[in-house]
Amino acid sequence: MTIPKTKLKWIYETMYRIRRFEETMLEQTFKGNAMGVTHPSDGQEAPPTGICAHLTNDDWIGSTHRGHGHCIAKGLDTSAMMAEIMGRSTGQCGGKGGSMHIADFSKGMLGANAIVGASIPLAVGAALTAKYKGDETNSIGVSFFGDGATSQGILHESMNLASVWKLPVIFACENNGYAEATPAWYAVSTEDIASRAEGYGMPGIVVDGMDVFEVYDAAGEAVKRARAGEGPTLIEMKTYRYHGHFHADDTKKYRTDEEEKLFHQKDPIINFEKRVISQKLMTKTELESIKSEIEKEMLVAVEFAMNSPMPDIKDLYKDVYVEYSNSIEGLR
Amino acid sequence: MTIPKTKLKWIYETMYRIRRFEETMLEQTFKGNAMGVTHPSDGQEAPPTGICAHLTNDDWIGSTHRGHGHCIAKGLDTSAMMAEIMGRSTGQCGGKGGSMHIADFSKGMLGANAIVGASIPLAVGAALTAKYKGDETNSIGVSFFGDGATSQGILHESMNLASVWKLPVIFACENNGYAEATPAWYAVSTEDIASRAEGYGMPGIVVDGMDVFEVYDAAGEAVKRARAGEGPTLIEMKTYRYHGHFHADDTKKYRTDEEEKLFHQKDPIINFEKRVISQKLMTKTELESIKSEIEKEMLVAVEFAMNSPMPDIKDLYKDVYVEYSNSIEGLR
Amino acid sequence: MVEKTNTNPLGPGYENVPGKEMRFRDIFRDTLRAEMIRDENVFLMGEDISGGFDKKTKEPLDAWGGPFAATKGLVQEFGPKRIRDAPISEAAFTGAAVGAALTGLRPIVDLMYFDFVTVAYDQLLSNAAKSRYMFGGQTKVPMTLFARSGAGTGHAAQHSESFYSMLAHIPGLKVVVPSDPYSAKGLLAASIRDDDPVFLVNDKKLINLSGFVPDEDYTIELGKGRYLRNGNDITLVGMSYTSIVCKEAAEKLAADGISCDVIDMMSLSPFDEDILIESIKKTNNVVIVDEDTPRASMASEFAAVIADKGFDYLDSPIRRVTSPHSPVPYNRDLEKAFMPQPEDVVYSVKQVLGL
Amino acid sequence: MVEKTNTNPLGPGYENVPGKEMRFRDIFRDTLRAEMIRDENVFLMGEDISGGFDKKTKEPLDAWGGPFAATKGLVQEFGPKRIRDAPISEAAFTGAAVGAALTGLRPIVDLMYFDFVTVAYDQLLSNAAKSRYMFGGQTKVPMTLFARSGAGTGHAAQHSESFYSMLAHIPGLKVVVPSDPYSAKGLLAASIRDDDPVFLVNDKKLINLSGFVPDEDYTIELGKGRYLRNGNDITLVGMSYTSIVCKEAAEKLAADGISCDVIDMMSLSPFDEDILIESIKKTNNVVIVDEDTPRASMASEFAAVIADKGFDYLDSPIRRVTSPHSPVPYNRDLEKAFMPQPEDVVYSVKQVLGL
Ligand SMILES: Cc1ncc(C[n+]2csc(CCOP(=O)(O)OP(=O)(O)O)c2C)c(N)n1
Ligand SMILES: Cc1ncc(C[n+]2csc(CCOP(=O)(O)OP(=O)(O)O)c2C)c(N)n1
Ligand SMILES: [Mg+2]
Ligand SMILES: [Mg+2]
Repeated sequence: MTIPKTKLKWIYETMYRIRRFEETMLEQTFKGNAMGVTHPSDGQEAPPTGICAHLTNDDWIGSTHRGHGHCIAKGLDTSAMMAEIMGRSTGQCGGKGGSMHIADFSKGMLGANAIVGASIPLAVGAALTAKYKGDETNSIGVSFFGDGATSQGILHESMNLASVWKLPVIFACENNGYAEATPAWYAVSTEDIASRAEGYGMPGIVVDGMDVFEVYDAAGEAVKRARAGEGPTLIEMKTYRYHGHFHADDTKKYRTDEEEKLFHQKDPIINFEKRVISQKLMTKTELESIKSEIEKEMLVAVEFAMNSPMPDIKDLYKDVYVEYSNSIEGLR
Repeated sequence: MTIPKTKLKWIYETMYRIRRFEETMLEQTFKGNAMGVTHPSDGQEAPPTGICAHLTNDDWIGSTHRGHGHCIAKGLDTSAMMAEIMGRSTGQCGGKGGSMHIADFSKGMLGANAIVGASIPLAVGAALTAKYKGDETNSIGVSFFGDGATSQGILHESMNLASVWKLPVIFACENNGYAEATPAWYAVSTEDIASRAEGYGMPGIVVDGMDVFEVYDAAGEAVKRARAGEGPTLIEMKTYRYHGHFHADDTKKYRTDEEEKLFHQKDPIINFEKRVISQKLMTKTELESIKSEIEKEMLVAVEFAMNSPMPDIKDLYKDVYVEYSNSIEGLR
Repeated sequence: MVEKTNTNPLGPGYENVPGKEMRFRDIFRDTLRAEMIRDENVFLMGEDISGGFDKKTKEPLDAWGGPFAATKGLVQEFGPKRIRDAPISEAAFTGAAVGAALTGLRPIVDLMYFDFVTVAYDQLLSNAAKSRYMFGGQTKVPMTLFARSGAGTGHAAQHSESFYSMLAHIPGLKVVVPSDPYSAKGLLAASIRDDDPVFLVNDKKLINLSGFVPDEDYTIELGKGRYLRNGNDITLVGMSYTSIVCKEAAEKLAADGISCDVIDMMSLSPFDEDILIESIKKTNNVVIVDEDTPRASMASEFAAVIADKGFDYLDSPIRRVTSPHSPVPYNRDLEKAFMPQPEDVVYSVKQVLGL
Repeated sequence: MVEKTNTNPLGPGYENVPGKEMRFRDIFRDTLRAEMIRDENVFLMGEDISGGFDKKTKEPLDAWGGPFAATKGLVQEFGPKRIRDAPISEAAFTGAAVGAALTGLRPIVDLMYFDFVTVAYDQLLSNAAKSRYMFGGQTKVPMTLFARSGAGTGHAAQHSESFYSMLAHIPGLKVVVPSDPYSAKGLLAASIRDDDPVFLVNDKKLINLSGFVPDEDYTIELGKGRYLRNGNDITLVGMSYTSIVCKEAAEKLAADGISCDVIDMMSLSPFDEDILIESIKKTNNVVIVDEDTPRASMASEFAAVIADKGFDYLDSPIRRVTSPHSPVPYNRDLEKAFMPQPEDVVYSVKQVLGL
C-alpha cells in the first residue's frame, strides 16, 4: 500500500511520541514521580502505530498493562497520560487508574487493563456494538494483547465468539518474545501464534512487528475485511521491548546481548527514517521538526503533571456507582 | 491394529453395558427413581470403549455431565452407579454426587463433572502426577469432553499447558454435533476441532466416533505416544447421542429425522456385531451370551439400588473437610 | 386484561391496583420483552436462549427458548440480532457484554445456572464492576445478568449454588434477589434500566410459583426491602426464596401466639439498612434466614449491621438460620436438610425468645 | 544458627525458644524449601517462579525467582520438575494442581497477585473445594495456594485486592492469613501438610517486615487465633496486615489509658470462635478491623458470631473498621485513605466506648 504523506507524518510522529513518552515516563518513574509500577513499550512502536493509522475515534481498542503506546496511537493526550501516571486529579482517570488503567472513551480507547487477557472480550463487545448499530459508523474493535496473553483461555473464547458472530474485530498480538521473564518459546506451544487462527475460521497473518510498513499493510487488509462485514482477523506482530517487563526489571538476567542488539538493529523509528529519506518520501528537516515538537510536548507533559494537584480525598468515594450512595463509605 | 479376542469381547461387553445401562437408567428416571437430571450417552458407546480399551486402573480419566459411558468403560460397578443415581447410601459417592458426579478413584476415574470443561485440567494434573512419579506406573491421563466444551477457555489453556510440559495426556473430544440444542456448526468456528491441535504442537486426529475399531486404532497410537513420553494428542470422535440432552429433552425440536436415522444406521453395536460375525472374530452365540449376562446385570443393578437405604441425615455434615468439625454445621 | 385486583399484601396504595395472578417464569419473560420494546439498545445473550438452528436456513428454532424457557418466543419477535445464542463461553460473552455496555448498548446476559458465574468471574469483578471507578468515572456499565440459584431440584453440588454474598461483596456491582412474581417484574425492569451492572439472582424454587402482578409499568427501587408481614415479637429477615420460608415460619409462629415482622430484603447490594433498624426498634429481636452458606454471607452482613446500628434496641442474640458450610448434596433428603426450612426458623425463634 | 532468643510475644512457652529475627520473605522461602525437603511429593507451580530459560540449554535461569522472589534459588536445588514454570494460565494450572492432588501429589500454586484468583475461580470453587464432598469422601485434595494481597503499593484496582472473605465463604476450602514471619512459617507449613485445599493470603505490606522466628520445626494449627496484646477495655480483632494496624492502634490507645486485647485471627476458615468469645467476656467491647471491603466480609462474619454467641457479654455496639465498598484507587493519598489506619481504629474505639 502506498501511504499518503499526512499519514506518513502521523506515523512517524506517533512512533516518536511513543518512544519519547516511554523514555520520559521511565525517567519520572525513577525519580519517584510515578506512584506505582510502569511497563514501558519502547521498541514496540510499530504495532499500535501501524494499526491505529487505519482507525478513527469511532473505532475502539482494548489494551494491556503495557498500554501507553496504544493510548498514544489512539490519540490520547500525553499530558493527561503523564498526570495519570503521577496520580494527579488532572490525569486521564483523575488519578484513580494509574499507568495500568489509562482509558479515554472519547477517543475509542477502552482502557489499559492489568489482568492479562481481560481486555480481549471488551474489544469483541465494542465490535458487537458496531455491528448492532450497523451503518451508523461502520466502526470496528481492535484487541491488543501480548504473547503471554495467548495462554489465557479468554483469548480462545473471544476468537471463537467473534468468529461465530462474525464481528468486525482484529486480534492484534504483540509477540515481543517474553511474558515477564518467560520466553515465548517456552510457554507458547507453537512457533507462530497466527497459525492458530485457522482453527477459528479466520485469517492469521505474521508480520515483522519492528517494521511499521508491514504492520500498516497487514492491518489495512484486516480493517477492510472487518468493515466489509467479513469478520475477524488475527495479526501476529513479532516485536521487542527495549526495556524490562516493568521499570525496575533487569533484562540482562534473561535476555542475551546478541538478541537485544539484533532487535535494536531493526529499530522501527531508525528504519522508518532511513526508508522515507532514501525513498524521498520525507525530508530530514521534516523529521527533525517533528522530533523537536515532540521534545517540547514531553516537557509540557511533565510540567503539567508535576504542577497538577492531587485528587481530593473525598473523591475516594466517587464513581463506584453512577449515583453516589453514602453506604459505600465503609465502616469507620 | 488387530484386536486380541479377550479385548474384542471386552469391547462388545462394554459397549452393550453402556447401551443397556443408559436405557435402564432412563426408564428409572422416568419412573421417578432418579433424584435429579440425567444425561444419557447411548449412541456414544464407541469413544469411551475404544479409548479405555487401552487403559488400566493406573490410568486416569476425567469426564463430563454425560459420564456414565466413561464410568462403565473405566470399569465402575453398575450397581454402585445405579444406586448413586438413585441417591442411595450404597451409591458410588454415597448418594452425595448423583448422575453428574460419579467418581471412583480406585478405578482411575476422576469424576463426572457438571461444569462444562472443568474436568479437562484434572486429567492434565493426573498426567502430571504420572510424569512426576516417572516409571512407577508409566500411566497416562485422558480427558473426555464434548464439542460444546471446546468453547471453554480451559480447554485451550489445558492443551497449551500439556504441550509445554509435554505431559502424557489425551484430549478426547466426543463431537456429537450438539451442545444442548446448539449445533456445533453454529457454535464451533471450525469444521474439524482436531484441526486446532497443530496450534498447540500436538497431533490432531479425526475419527468416526460411531466405529469402535477406528477409535481403538487412533487411541492406540495416542496412548503409545503418551506412554513413550512424546506428549499429548487431540482425538476428535464424530459421534451422536441417541437421546436428548437430558432425560426430558425432546430432540425433535432441533434435529431432523433424516439426521437421526443416518446415525442410527452407523450404530456402533450393530456394526460391531456385523463385522465380528462376518470376519468370524466372534460367534453369534458368544454375542448373545454376553448380552444376556448384561441383561441380568441390569436387573441386579436396579434391584440393588432400589433396595438400598437412603443416606443418614447426619452424613450431610461429613466430608466437607478431611477432619470433621462441628463449625460446618451451619447456623440453626 | 385485568383479571382481578390485588389480593396480595403489596403494601399501602396497592389495594385496588389492576393486575393478575401470574407465574414467576411468565412475568419474567414478559418483562424482558417489555424492556426490549421499550429500548432498542436492550438485547440478550446466553446459551440456548433461542436454542437450536435450522441447518439449511440458518434460522433459530427456539427449541429451548432459554434455560427454564425464560426467553421462549422472543427470538421470533426480536430476531437473532437481539436474542443472541452464544457458544459455551461465559467469560467471553460476559466480557463482550461489558464491552458492549461500555460502548452504548444495554446487554442482558443469561448465565443459565448461577454456579457458572465462576467461569466468568474475572470479567464480572475486574471489568464490569471496576471500569467506572478505575477510569475515573468516564464511563458506565449498564448491563444486567441473571442466573438460577438454589438447591431443591436434585441438581447437586455444581448446579445448586446460592453464593450471592460473594457478588454482593464486590464494589461496583449491584445484586438483587426477587422472591415472587411482583418483585421479579419490578426488580428486573429496574435492573435493566439501571446504569450500573446488576446481577439478578433467581432461585429455581420460585420459577413455577404464582403471585399477584400489577399490570402497570413499575420498577422497584434497587436497595429497598419490604415488609411481607407485620408483627411485634421478632423480625424475620429473608432474601430470595428464604423470604417465603420466613413467611411460612411466621404463619406457624402465629399459631403459637408469636407475631413476626417479615422483611424481604429484595436487594442485597445496595441493601436497605433502614428497614432492618426500623423493624428491630419495634420487635427488639431478630432471626436472619439465608440459603447461602453461612461464612461471610449476607446473613452475616445483616447481623453485623444490626449489631452495630441496632445494638441498643436488641433484647436477644442475633441468630442466623442458614445452610451448613457445605456443598449441596444430591440425595433428596440430604438436600432438604441442607436448606433452611420453616421448622428451623420456628425452632430458632423460640430459642432466641427463650420459649 | 541461634542468634538470639525470643523477644516477641509468642505466648507462654516461647520465652526461651531459640530463634532469630527474619524478614517475612526469607522465612516464607525457607519454609517452602523445608517442606519440599520433608516430602518429595511437594512441588510448586506458577508463573516465573524460576523465571527465564536459556534458549540453548533450555535450563531455567531463576531470573525472577518468583514474584517477590518467593522461590529464589529453589530451582537450582530442586530442578524444574519441582519448581514448574507455567504459562499465564491460572485456571489450567490450578486445575492441574487439583488433578495432581487427587492422584497423590501435594502441589503448591503461586498465583502471584491475589486478584488473579478470579481467572482460576471455577477450578478453586467447583473442583478443589467440592471434590471431596461431592464424591462422598472418596478422595482428598491436599493442595496449597498462595498469592499477594492488599493495597499500599500503588498497584491500583486490579492488583490490590483483599477479597479473602469470598474464599472463606467457600465450603471445602481453608483460608489462612499470616501477619508476621512467625505466623508465616507456622501457617505455611501447616497448610502444606494439611490434607484439604488451603489458600494462604499474603499481604504485600508484610513481605519486607521482620520479626522473630523460632528455629524449630513447628506448625500453627489451622483455625486458631492468638493474642498479640492483652487488655481489659476493648477487644481489637485483626487479620493479615490489620493485625499490625490493631497493634499500633492499641499502643496509641494505651497512651490514652485504654487497654486493648488484640487478637490476630491467623485463620479465616476455619476460624477461632472461642478466642473471640473468650476475649469479649473479659472486655465487653469490640472493634473488628479488616482491609477487605465491608459487605459480607470476614469482619461481618466475626461481628455476626459475636452478636450471637457473645451477645450477653457486650456493653456496646460491634463496630467494624474496614475499607470502603470501593475498588482500590491508584493515587497514593487516596490509597492510604482507602486502607484502615491505626487512627481510624482509635477513633472508632473511642466512639464505641463513648469517650
Ligand atoms: C491473569 C494475570 N496473570 C498474571 C499477571 C502478571 N503479569 C502481568 S504482565 C505479565 C506478562 C504478560 O506477557 P505478555 O502478554 O507477553 O505481554 P508483555 O508484558 O510482553 O507486553 C504477567 C504474567 C497478570 N497481570 N494477570
Ligand atoms: C460452564 C457451564 N456452562 C453451561 C453449562 C450447561 N450445559 C450443560 S451440558 C451443556 C452442553 C455441553 O455440550 P457438549 O460439551 O457438546 O457435551 P454433550 O452434552 O454434547 O455431551 C451445557 C451448555 C454447564 N454445565 N457448565
Ligand atoms: Mg510479551
Ligand atoms: Mg456435544
